[in-house]
Amino acid sequence: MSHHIVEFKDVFFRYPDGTEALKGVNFRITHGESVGVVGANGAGKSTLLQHMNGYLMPTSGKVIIGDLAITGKTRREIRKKVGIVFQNPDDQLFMPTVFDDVAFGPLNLGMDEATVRERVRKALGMVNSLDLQDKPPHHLSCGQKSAVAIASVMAMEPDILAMDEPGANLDPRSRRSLIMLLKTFKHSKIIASHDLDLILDVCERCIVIGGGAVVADGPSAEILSNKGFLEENNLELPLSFQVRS
Amino acid sequence: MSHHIVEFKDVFFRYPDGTEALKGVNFRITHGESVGVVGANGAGKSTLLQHMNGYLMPTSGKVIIGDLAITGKTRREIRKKVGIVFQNPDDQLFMPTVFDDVAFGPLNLGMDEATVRERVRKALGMVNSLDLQDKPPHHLSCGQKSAVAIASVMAMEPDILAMDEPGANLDPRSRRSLIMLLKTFKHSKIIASHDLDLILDVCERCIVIGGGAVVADGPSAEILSNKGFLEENNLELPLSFQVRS
Amino acid sequence: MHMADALLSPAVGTTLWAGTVAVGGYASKKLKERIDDRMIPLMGVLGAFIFAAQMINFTIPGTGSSGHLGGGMILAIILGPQAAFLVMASVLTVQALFFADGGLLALGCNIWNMGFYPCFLVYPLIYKPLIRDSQNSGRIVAASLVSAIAALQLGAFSVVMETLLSGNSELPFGAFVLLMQPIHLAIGVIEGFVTAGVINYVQSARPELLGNIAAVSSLGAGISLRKVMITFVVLAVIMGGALSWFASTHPDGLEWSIEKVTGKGELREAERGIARVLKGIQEKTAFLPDYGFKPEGNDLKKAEAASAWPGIKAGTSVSGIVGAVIVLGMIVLIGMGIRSFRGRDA
Amino acid sequence: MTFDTLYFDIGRLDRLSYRDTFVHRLDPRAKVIATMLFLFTVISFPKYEVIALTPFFLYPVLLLTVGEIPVRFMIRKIIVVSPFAVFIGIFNPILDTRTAAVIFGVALSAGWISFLSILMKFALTISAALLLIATTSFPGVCHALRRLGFPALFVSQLLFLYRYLFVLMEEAMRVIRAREMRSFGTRNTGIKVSVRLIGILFLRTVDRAERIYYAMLSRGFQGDIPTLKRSHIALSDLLFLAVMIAYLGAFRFFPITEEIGRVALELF
Ligand SMILES: Nc1ncnc2c1ncn2[C@@H]1O[C@H](COP(=O)(O)OP(=O)(O)OP(=O)(O)O)[C@@H](O)[C@H]1O
Ligand SMILES: Nc1ncnc2c1ncn2[C@@H]1O[C@H](COP(=O)(O)OP(=O)(O)OP(=O)(O)O)[C@@H](O)[C@H]1O
Ligand SMILES: [Mg+2]
Ligand SMILES: [Mg+2]
Repeated sequence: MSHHIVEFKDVFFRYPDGTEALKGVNFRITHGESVGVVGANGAGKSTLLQHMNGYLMPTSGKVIIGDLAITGKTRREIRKKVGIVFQNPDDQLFMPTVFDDVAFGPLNLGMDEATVRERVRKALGMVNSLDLQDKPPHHLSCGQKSAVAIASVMAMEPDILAMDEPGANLDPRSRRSLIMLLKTFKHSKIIASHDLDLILDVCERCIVIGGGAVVADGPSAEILSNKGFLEENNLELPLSFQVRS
Repeated sequence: MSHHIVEFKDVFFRYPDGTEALKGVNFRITHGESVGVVGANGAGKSTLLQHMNGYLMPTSGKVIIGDLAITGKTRREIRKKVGIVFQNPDDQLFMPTVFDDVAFGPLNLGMDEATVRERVRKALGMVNSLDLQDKPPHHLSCGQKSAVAIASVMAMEPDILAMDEPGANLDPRSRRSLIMLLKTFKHSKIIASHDLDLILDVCERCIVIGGGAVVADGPSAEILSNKGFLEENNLELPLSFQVRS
Repeated sequence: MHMADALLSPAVGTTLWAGTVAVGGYASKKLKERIDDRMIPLMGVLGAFIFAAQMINFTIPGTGSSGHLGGGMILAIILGPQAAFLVMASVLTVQALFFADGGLLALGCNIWNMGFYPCFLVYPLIYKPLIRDSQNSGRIVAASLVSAIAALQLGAFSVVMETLLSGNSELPFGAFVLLMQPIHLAIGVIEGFVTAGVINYVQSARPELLGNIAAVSSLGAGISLRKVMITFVVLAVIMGGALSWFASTHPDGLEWSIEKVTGKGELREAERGIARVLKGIQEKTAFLPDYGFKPEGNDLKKAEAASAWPGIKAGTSVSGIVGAVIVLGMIVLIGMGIRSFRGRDA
Repeated sequence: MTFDTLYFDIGRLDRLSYRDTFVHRLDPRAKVIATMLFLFTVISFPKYEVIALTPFFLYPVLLLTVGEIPVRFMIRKIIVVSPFAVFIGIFNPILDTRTAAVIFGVALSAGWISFLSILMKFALTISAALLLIATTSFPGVCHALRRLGFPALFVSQLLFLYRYLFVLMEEAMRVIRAREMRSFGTRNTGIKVSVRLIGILFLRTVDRAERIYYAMLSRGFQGDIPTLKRSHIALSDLLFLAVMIAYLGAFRFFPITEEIGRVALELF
């Protein structure tokens, strides 16, 4: 199924203020893979993720999703395939009630009412938040917001899921259920996080970004156990690998 | 030195909208102790921290810092002693440049220019951010912002340091240097976090908050290794205790 | 200063609602033609920003009292007139609903007073010509100051006119104006300085922002628009004036007809039991006849005319008071009844 | 800080609106229309009318009790807000001193009567507006406005305003606290620093708007905000409106209060 493929071909990106955030990123993710993106603060992870459905367009190079290169014309199509969960759920839950928010995507996809309701029910069920559906997001706790943000993306049943720091601010139990949820998602997924343990749990493959380029790409278990290399990149061993004296 | 003592005596707090966030919190922290505060999302950690310098005043009960109970009159005095670093560094950096921001507190303490400069230099040096001093905060990366927020509190040389989720959004190396920094801070400190490994590294003592009250208080090593108890409180073993199969 | 429902007459309220709806419809239509999608969340979030900014109080130099931002001018400068007007309208709607500032009928007036003037009059006619394309901070201060003062003076004067035309207040025009305008001069000066400060800060920190947003939306300050809008103001003022003059000199049309339908106006009075006692009291209390029945009491002729039937009037008033007490008592009882019923339920 | 309490008050009002009672379940459109009719009727009474206004307290009282809205909270809100009407009204007794009535030898001027009338209208209109929002969630009111023909653009950004009101106010509150924490009672509430804070808040707001826009795009946003029909006009809504109109009409056009008083007088 070629439409679950994500490919970055020599992607450069410069922010309008001149910051060179991506300097030649290359990788290819095939169907069903789950990939972690790790790297120092400011390495370019969020920038990279925002290229995946055309919020940011490469200054040069190409981003290909399925069979389509992202361009001004194709990005609307591509956004139906790629679901992105942002770092801050408040930015993502923009509708006044949880139900409306989760329904927003399916409605825009032109579904009829019954299907929309079904989708919302299913997505909220997935994150154990069905009882929140009539609440306004601003009365939710931080963790509940994150869960709903994930549901709002899941409701669109994306072919490819991208998440930016999904675990920050969650308490350990909620973090654990997030990990479970991600493991059950069977399509391609890309997760950017500083939580290397989460990456290790969820992703078989791991891409290390440093200074705007890919500095390593391989099996998570291998990369995330290479202490010397990790430390070069402002990272360290996942905590569960660190022997506590 | 009694002025480094923090004591909560039967503190209740209700938000004006009726949410009972604290329901009888009791503990006492003596000079030089470092204490971790952990608990589920919405347990009341941030609310508790905000009592420490009188942003929030108990609905009933007492908060005592040093020899003074916090009241409308004493809180001004107390704010000089207690430095709080918020969850979101953006909320804390309100001046147009890093330098101005870090200098804001010392200037308000009425110091002369030379002392202020010295303080700023020292504080920024502490978090390895001297070279950022002329930058505007909104151009910093997330981790850099956290570092500057810490510096802006450190510049006031507080007797007691309180931090809310200081490690979230930091990359592993920055998190590690934060841990080092906290270890070198010799006065009393209180750290609220979901990062149990960080708590374990920095704090000898740990207070578990659940439903607005203290449900456990004791040595970190002991509390954070009690799996059953932690799971009752939406927590889990620190990752470095979890054996990876 | 928010105009309040309680001071408003239906004629004035309706007129300004009509004006506001017309301008709002016009602004939405214009905006929709050239809007960039991203303006929609931006407008909404900036509306919320106005509330947040109002939380940041500051001390007014020399007075010790504190002030806060109003918002109309700043929105107009940043978003351009149409979008700013809509945002201001939503801000005031939320204030009317959540803060109960003013009320829902007065909302029309308030949107007009605080949205229309800064966005459609002051911004294109004063701010724009003063500032041109300059980014000089002194110029921004001067232009903001003049604009904010002008906008607030217009708004305050409108409040005066709306209140007086509604006829519920006894304040004479001169005194009212003397009361409102100077206060709003002070508020305007502060608003101007804060507006300028924020614009200048944004100018220095993120200059690209002002240019970008303005480019999307502020094209609309053309001449034709001005003419339309000025016509609107003039029309509204004339209409409001005419309507409420009519309302205050003639009794409510509907009420007239009711009087005709019911014929007698008053039923025959029975004098039994306590009624006789009350009648005695009422002779001592002697209500002014024009009270309690006909609309506008400041119309002296009517008062004189009405006094032709003093006895009936007085009787009406006593039974009126008794009725009012009974009605209020019943309402309280109903309320408490439902409450205790629910209490038992729970 | 008074604004803090204002903020929490709207939070409380907002929470009230998510209850589930008979009044809450009525169609928002019906409630919006009923409220507007109610306001219009109350305002249409002439300047010196007091007695005929009394029956209109029934409506807020019913909403209050059936909707299970805390009375004290509402009364406090009504008293606290918007002193403008009262401030202007208080001039009436001073300026309009013609004697309207002498009660037990005490002369009552017409000004007091019109002032009392203003106060009653104030209480009625304000409580009606507050109760509308307390018994109809804000999104409900917005959807009602939309379906009553208000421009989509206006309604969408009203919804955004509502959604981010709490987020941004909390943000502002935290920034204010940060300033307070490092001010140590020096009067650092000068315009200069405040303007900075507002400026920073503004920049962040614009950035946030950008991120929200991205989030919307990523979920297929194409310029229109789609919504599901959330309510259908039910029989109970029509009934509610009919009763409301009858109630307003009856008490507006017939001197029922006086009749009641007369009947009562006759009985004794
Ligand atoms: N809007 C922007 N304008 C200018 N520069 C930016 C912008 N956003 C990010 N940058 C810069 O681009 C670089 C990459 O930022 P990015 O947000 O992608 O990093 P990141 O890997 O996500 O970091 P973090 O772990 O802190 O989230 C950084 O140097 C950052 O300062
Ligand atoms: N401003 C507020 N108004 C009303 N309720 C609030 C407010 N802030 C927090 N609460 C409520 O108080 C309780 C405690 O919140 P608090 O922020 O202290 O939790 P926390 O332990 O810091 O959670 P987290 O781990 O998510 O940061 C929660 O139920 C929360 O919903
Ligand atoms: Mg990032
Ligand atoms: Mg917290």
